[in-house]
Amino acid sequence: MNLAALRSEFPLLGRTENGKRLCYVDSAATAQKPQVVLDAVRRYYVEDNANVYRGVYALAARATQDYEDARADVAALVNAEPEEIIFTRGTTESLNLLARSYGELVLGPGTNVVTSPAEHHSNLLPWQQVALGRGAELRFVELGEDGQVTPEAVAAVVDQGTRVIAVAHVSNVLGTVTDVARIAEIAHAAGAVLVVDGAQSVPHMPIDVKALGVDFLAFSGHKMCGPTGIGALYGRKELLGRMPPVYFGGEMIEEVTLTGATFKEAPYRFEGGTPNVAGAVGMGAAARFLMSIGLEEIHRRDVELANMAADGLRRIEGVRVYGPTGHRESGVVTFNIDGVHAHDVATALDADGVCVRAGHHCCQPLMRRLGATSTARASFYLYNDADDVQQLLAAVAAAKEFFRRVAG
Amino acid sequence: MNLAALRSEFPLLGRTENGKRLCYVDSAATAQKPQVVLDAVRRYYVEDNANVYRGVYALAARATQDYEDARADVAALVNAEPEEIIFTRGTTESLNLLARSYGELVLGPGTNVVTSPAEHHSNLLPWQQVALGRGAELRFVELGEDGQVTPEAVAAVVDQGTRVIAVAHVSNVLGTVTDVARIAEIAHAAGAVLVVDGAQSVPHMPIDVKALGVDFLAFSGHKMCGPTGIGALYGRKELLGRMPPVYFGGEMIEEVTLTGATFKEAPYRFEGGTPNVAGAVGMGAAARFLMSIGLEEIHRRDVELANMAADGLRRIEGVRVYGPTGHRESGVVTFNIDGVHAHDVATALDADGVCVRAGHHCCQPLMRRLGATSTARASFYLYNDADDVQQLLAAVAAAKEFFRRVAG
Amino acid sequence: MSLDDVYRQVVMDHYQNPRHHGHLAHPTLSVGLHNPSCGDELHLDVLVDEDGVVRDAAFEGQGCSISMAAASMFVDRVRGKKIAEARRIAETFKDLLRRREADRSVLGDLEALEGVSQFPARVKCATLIMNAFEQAIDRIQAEGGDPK
Amino acid sequence: MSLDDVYRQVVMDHYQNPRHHGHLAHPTLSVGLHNPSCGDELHLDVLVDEDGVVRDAAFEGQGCSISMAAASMFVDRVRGKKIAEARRIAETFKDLLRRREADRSVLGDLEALEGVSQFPARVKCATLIMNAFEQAIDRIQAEGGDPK
Ligand SMILES: Cc1ncc(COP(=O)(O)O)c(C=O)c1O
Ligand SMILES: Cc1ncc(COP(=O)(O)O)c(C=O)c1O
Repeated sequence: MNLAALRSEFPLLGRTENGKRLCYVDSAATAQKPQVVLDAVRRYYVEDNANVYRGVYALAARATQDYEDARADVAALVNAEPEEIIFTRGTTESLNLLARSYGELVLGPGTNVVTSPAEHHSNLLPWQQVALGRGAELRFVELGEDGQVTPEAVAAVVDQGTRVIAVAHVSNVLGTVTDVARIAEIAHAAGAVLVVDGAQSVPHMPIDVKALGVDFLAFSGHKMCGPTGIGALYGRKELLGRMPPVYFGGEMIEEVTLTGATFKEAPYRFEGGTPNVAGAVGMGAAARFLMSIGLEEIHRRDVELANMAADGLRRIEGVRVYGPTGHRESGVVTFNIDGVHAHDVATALDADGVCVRAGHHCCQPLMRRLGATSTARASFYLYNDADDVQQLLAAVAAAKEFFRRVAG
Repeated sequence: MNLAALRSEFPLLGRTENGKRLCYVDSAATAQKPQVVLDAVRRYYVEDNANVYRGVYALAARATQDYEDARADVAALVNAEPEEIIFTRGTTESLNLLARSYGELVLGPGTNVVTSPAEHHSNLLPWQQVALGRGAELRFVELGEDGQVTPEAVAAVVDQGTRVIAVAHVSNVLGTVTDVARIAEIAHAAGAVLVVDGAQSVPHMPIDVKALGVDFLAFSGHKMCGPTGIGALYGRKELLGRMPPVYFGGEMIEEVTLTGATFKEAPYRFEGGTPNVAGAVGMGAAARFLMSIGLEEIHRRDVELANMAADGLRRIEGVRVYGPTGHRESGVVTFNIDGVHAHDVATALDADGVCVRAGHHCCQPLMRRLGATSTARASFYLYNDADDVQQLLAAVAAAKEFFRRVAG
Repeated sequence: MSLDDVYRQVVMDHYQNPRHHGHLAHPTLSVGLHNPSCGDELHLDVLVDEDGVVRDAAFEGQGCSISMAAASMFVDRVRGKKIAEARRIAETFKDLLRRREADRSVLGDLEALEGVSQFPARVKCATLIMNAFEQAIDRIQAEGGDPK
Repeated sequence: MSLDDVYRQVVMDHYQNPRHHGHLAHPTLSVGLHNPSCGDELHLDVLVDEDGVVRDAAFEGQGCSISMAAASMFVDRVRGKKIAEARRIAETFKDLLRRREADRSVLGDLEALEGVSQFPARVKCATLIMNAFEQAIDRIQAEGGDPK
């Protein structure tokens, strides 16, 4: 599919904002949705909607089949088995579920969880809180030159007490890519498991959980062109099989008495209550959509645009670009204009139709390290093109001039 | 709106199944969706989709406004304040969140939670597990004649150690309606709070949390014509303000350091991670839709059809109807055909286009009391009509004849 | 989709007069399985000898006509068969219900349940006994060393 | 929607030369507020006398031009005013930004921020100082008995 045709699959991208062409470069926050995803959700409601598992009638059987087909599609995206995929609301819930369930199993005094100061709050707080609760230690990896998490730095803090290593695959602030395959080896050599926050990687690059050797992988539907309110936790089968449920009621049970209960096997025991069936159907459709374009191709495009943008931004005097100084490996570019608060930058860009995020990006500890309370971030995805980069660069240059003038 | 026009708002209801008119009488499991809800969700994705709270640009401001408008619409449905509504995945998550958070605050040795043996697993297991975990007692109310939970029976087991009373407003098996206003008085007199499982009441009757005096109310979007994957927990403001978050990451924080964190106020502190924005928008649209028809009117129709169905079923020899022997107050009718397993009944009905649920309805303890491992359940909603009742009755009569014949 | 295709006379006969209903005095292994979506229960005893032959089997439970009839038919069919053969019967039956190609000749009475494939939600009723059996055999082979 | 409407000269002047920046020696109360969506911080000291007059106020913080300018303007405006009057100024300003009817005459320099209403996501930046002030006054009135 050529790029123009691809863009036309996304109804929102055709809009204008403030009379300007919409330049949506905030896909790291959430991605726009292609027609096939919207249609899959609608088709589900109009043809098959019923409660899953519970019904004996044909409609309910179709709904159940749709839900399980979606699980298989999401599994295929990361080369997992369908029964290794738990549907959740998103990355944050996946990581909370995991920290609570697996944390309960393995954490206690004398043990530790290794993570990094560059993590999104969603991969920091669940571990911080479970470690606090269970008297385990939370250890931090020293960040490398460009802010990346290196296998060497991980190895330096891992010891025999380490039970969990939890790191992001791609940083949502710096855009750095972590070598999770080598960190998996370090984890396994220490008898620990590797938890990967895949919120920014699964939508953007080919992932093979088996080849990488990751034990758990969390990701969100809404960042991969799927609906809001749906996400997944991949867990290696043997591990899921040992984990207690954290969430009770509905179809996750086997037998219930007034005083106790037994639970279904994974992944069902983790999916209490009526699931987000339409959301799962949409996420499955998004997975197929991404695979049909090819994750290699998507990654190639992200990287090309991000490097173009970073180079262009660096050429604007008074603009500071964060993250890798050399070649970028992901679609995320974070920057600031000297002397102008990122919020003011984002407002100026908004007036030009350019959507960037400004703030701490849910990474307050990392921001403190960067010495910034706030940064602006552009992030690219498969539907972005060179025009988006040009529009961004022109808007940043104009914003710089504007604030220079009014600060006169 | 007349009934034919109303039915035509629901695209799925126009379908045929196995060449038969679709008779969908399983709305207690999940409701069908009107066009206005599907359109609201689509409009959100096509016009306003962005991550909420986080963005400075206009698109993100609209997404945030849509989300907060939805909260206000859902609040209006039960006469709550917007900030008293926490968005969750559904009733099950609402009750789990509550049991964990509020349970942590008030439960311990010497305290007890009062509930009933007629509860859905989603209102039993969270309390059972938190009570087990915190060394509190789980107490059960003695069910009345028709299986109902009476204020007198509640008062008989409540004492000064009671911290929480948790009951369903409408039973999903028996269709009985609980007098929650009087139980709220009993709760408050004992210094306890009343938690109401409103999964089967909020979609079907006028609810005013202030007039009823309930402290917490849990309900699901998908059972009130809204999308899957969204629901709500209402909590009285003072109570929510005291509750700790149970779920960490994303926009629920105020300040995060490597070793600790502070959290936003309610309801935001309970909504970690990117929320189900499109789901909330759909649930808000569903709330407006129900209010535009009138909850009184919806309740009246449910009750009329359920009584018609119950009377008709009782007239079929060999059919047993459970629940109230007199006038029914809700749209739920549970039954069995003598000597035929409920699953076989549901399959026979399915062949005639009739969708009923068969099983334990997530109420194993109650089923044990009824002396049945499985029952069939028909449940009515605003889009059902007298034809649905007739189709159901004819199919049940035919099923009875069929199994009598093949059992030779 | 027709009810008569599912509730054949032989099915109802097995339901009403289950073969090998009850318990074995000295089973090699017992398994209890739930069909959580309906609350049905199934208990299976199997006796396997050193040559890997299913010497005897018996079941008990509560459930719909399809699950009980399938249990009766399956237990009847695999008694006296080698484990490998019994497994093949289970697999063949599952294939049949999922509308895949299947060698009906090994199925005996079980073939009468083919109509269940028209009712996808009921397939798990019909295959509950096979799941119990496969679990039992897996555990016997894992624990006792492979008795073939 | 125009940037010039927001970033007026007087706004940039308050941003670059904030009035009453710093701390009071003996505040009646201090509050710290976060704007969690951007990580901005604001610290406000207020000194209220027995007659319910805001004798003095000072702020400090890190944030965007809008939040800092609004803080400077607001603190400047309410110094010497009765609490009730100060509250009215805060409410009037919020109404203005939400495009409700508002009596501009009480606002002074704050009126220059009207253009922020075109950028709904920025309204919370402009009103952060009012929220801090209202919190401080609520707590002073709750704790110390109503000083009017
Ligand atoms: C009374 C009752 N409580 C709780 C639930 C659980 O609702 P959900 O599955 O939407 O979480 C249901 C519905 O299944 C119900 O009927
Ligand atoms: C690296 C990273 N982890 C976790 C998350 C949280 O994802 P969600 O908000 O979908 O739960 C995000 C996105 O905000 C992210 O970028």
